[in-house]
Amino acid sequence: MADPMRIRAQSKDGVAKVRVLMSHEMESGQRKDSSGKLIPAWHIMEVTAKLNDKPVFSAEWGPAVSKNPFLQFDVKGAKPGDKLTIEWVDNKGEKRTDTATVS
Amino acid sequence: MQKPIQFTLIAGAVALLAGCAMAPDVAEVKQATDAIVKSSFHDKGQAKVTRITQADETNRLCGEADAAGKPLDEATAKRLEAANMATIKWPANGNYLGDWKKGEKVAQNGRGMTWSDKPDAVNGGNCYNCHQISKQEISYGTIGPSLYNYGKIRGVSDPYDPKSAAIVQYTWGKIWNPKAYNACSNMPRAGHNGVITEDQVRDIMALLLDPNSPVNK
Amino acid sequence: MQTRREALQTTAAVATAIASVGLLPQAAHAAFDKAAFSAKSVADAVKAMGGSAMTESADVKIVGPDIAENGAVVPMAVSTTAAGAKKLLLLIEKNPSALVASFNVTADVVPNFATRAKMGQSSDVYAVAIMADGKALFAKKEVKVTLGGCGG
Amino acid sequence: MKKQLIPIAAALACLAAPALAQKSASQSIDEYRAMLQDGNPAELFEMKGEELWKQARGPKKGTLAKSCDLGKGAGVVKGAFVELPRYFEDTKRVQDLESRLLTCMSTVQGFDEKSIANTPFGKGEKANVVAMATWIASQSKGMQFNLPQSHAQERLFYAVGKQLFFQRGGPHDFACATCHGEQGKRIRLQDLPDLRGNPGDGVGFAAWPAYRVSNGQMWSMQHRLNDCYRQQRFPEPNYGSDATIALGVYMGVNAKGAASAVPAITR
Repeated sequence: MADPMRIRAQSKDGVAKVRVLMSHEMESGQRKDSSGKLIPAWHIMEVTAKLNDKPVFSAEWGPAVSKNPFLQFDVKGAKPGDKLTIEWVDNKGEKRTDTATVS
Repeated sequence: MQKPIQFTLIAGAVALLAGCAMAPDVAEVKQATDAIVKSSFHDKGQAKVTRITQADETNRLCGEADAAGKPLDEATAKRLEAANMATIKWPANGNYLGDWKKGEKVAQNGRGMTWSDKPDAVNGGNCYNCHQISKQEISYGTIGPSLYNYGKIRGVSDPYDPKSAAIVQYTWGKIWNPKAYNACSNMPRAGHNGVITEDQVRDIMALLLDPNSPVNK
Repeated sequence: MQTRREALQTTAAVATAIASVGLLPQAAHAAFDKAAFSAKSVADAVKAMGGSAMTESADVKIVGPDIAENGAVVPMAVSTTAAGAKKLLLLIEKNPSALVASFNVTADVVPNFATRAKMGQSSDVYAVAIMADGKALFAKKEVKVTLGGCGG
Repeated sequence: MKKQLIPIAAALACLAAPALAQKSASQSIDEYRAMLQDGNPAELFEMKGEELWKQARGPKKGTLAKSCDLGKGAGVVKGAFVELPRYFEDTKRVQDLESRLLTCMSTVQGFDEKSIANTPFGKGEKANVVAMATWIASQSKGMQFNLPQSHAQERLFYAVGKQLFFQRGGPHDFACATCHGEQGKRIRLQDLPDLRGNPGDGVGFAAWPAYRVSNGQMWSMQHRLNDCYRQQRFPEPNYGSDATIALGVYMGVNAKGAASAVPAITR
C-alpha cells in the first residue's frame, strides 16, 4: 500500500491554505531500464479534496508532475476543526485517502 | 561486523590512554587507521579494495603530510618528483599535438573508473571539473588554475617551433604525471595511472596549445 | 505540430499499453483526459481540454523560477483573476507531452494552484485559463534548466 | 524522448553546459533553492520514520521508542542527532546514528543486522533505517553540533577520521581533502564545503540526511559518503563501517557550533 500523505491545512480569514505531499514514484514513461526496455508510465491521474465530505477541489495530472508530488491550493470557507480529506488515484488503479484537521 | 576490530582498539588504545584527555599518539592512530581501512571497504564493480590498501609512496607520504598539516621536507619532495618524472612516457615519434576538438570532449568528460562505470567505457579527463579552459564553457571548477589562453599567455604561436619545445614538453609531462613537478599536487596522474590514453593526452595538448583552439582565442 | 491522425494513434497506443497490462482502472477516471495529456503541443492540449484560440492575458499568471538547478523538480504556480474560469492548466512547451496538470476551478477554491513539474530542457511554461465560453487565456514565462556540476 | 534527460541528469552532469551568465545564474539558483524549501518531500520520510520508531516491530516485537538509547537515554530523541557519533558502553563502539539504529533493531527487535547492512539503499529495512534517521535528526533541527570527545575511543576516532579524510588513493589519487580541503572552491558550478573546519550552519555534515531532488531519494549521511567515495574512485564502504563513522566524528567535531538544517533538500 502506498505511504500516507502529509497534509497541512491552515485557516486564515476564512480561507484554508492546503499543502499536501504525496508519496509516489510518478514514473514518466520516458525512461529506460538497464536492459534498454521502456519503463511504463506510472503516475497519479486524479486528486480530489473534500471539506467535511463536500467535494471542493479536483485536478488531473499527467506523468510530468514530479516524484513525491507537492500540491498547494486554497479552500474558501474552511474553519479550524473542519475535516479536509484528500484522495489520489493512479493509472494502476491504486488509491490513497488521508484526512487532516484544519488548524 | 566491526566489533572485533574496535575491541582490539580498545584493548590497545584505552589501556594506554585510560582516563586521560590527551590526543592519541601517532603510532596508535596509524595502527587503528590501517585496521579500519582493511575492515571497512569491499570490492564493487571495477573499484577494488586494493585501490586504497596499496597506495604508492607518493600518495602515502603526501596524505600523511596533509593530515599532519605540514608539507613534505624538501629532500623527500625532490626524491618523489624525480621518481614520478621517471614514469613519464614521452610520445615515441615526438608527436605532441592531436585534435583540439577531440581534446575539448576529453576535457568535458568526467566519467570513468568509478564502481558504477563500465570497465570498457572511454574515460574522461575530468579537466573542467577543476579548471576553466575554453571561455565558452561557464560550468567549470576552481580547484585548479584557469587554463584559458594557456598557449597564448606562454607565447606559443607555433607549437612546432623549437622555441616552444620547453613549454610543450612541460605541458605533456604535467598532464601525464603532475607529481613530477609538484610531489603533492592535487591533480590526477592521468597518463601515468592509465586514466587516459596517449592519444587523449595529445588531444588535450592541442586544446591547450593549438593557436586555433578556442582556448587561445 | 502533429497531425490529427498521429494524435489518435498516440492516444490509442497509450490506451493499449495501459489496457494490455491490465491497468486501466474502470470508471474511476472519467475525468482524466487521455487525449489532452498525450497531445504534444501546447495548442493541441488546450484544444483537447475544450479551449479555442489562445489569447495572452494579464488576468492569468504563471510563477516559476528563472533557472531551475534540476529539471526533475521545478516549482510552479498558476492563477487567474478572470471571472468565469473553468479550468487552469499548467503546460511545458518542450516536454514530450505539453500538459502537466489541469486544475478544476470551483466556487469553493481560490483559482491559484501550485505544484512541481519535471522539465526535460529549458522551455517556455504556460498557465492557461479555460473560460466557460471556451476562450483560452494564457500567460507564459521561460524557465532555464541547468544540470549543475559533478559534485553534489 | 526529451524527458530521458532527467533520469540521467546526474550521469550527464559532466557533459552538460548550461549557456547562462554566471552571476545571474547563481542568484537565480538561490531563488530556486528557496522556492523548494516549502514542501520538502523529506517530510514524508520523517512521518514514516516516526511511525517506525514508535511501532512494536521485528521478530521480538520490540519498540525502539521505549528501549533504544541513542546516547541521551532510552527512547530520547531530541538532541541526540547533534551529539552523534559517540561512544556507547553497551557495544563498546563509537557509533553514528545509522549504525546505532542497526544495533537497536538487532537487540530490541531481533532483526538481522548484517542482512539490513547488505540491503541496497532505498529498499526494505535499509530504507526504514534511513526514514528513522531522518525523523530522529529532524527532532534536533536548529540545534548546534556538539559531539562528545571525552572518551578515548571518541578521540581516537577523530584522529582516524582525519587520516581517512586526507588519505589519497585510487586511479585519480583523490582524497576527501582534494575537493573539501580548501575554502571557496567548486567542482563545475557546485560549491564545495571546506570540511576541515565548521563550514557554516546547515552545510556539509549539518545537511544530511537530505532529500535529493535529482533522483527523488532520501539520502542518509552514509549514502552521501558512499557516493563521495564512488566519485573518488574508491571501493564501497560497508554499511555502518568504522571508516564512515570515523569520518563522521571528524566532520561532526569540526562542525561544532553549526546549526543542523536536517532534513535538508539538495540538488
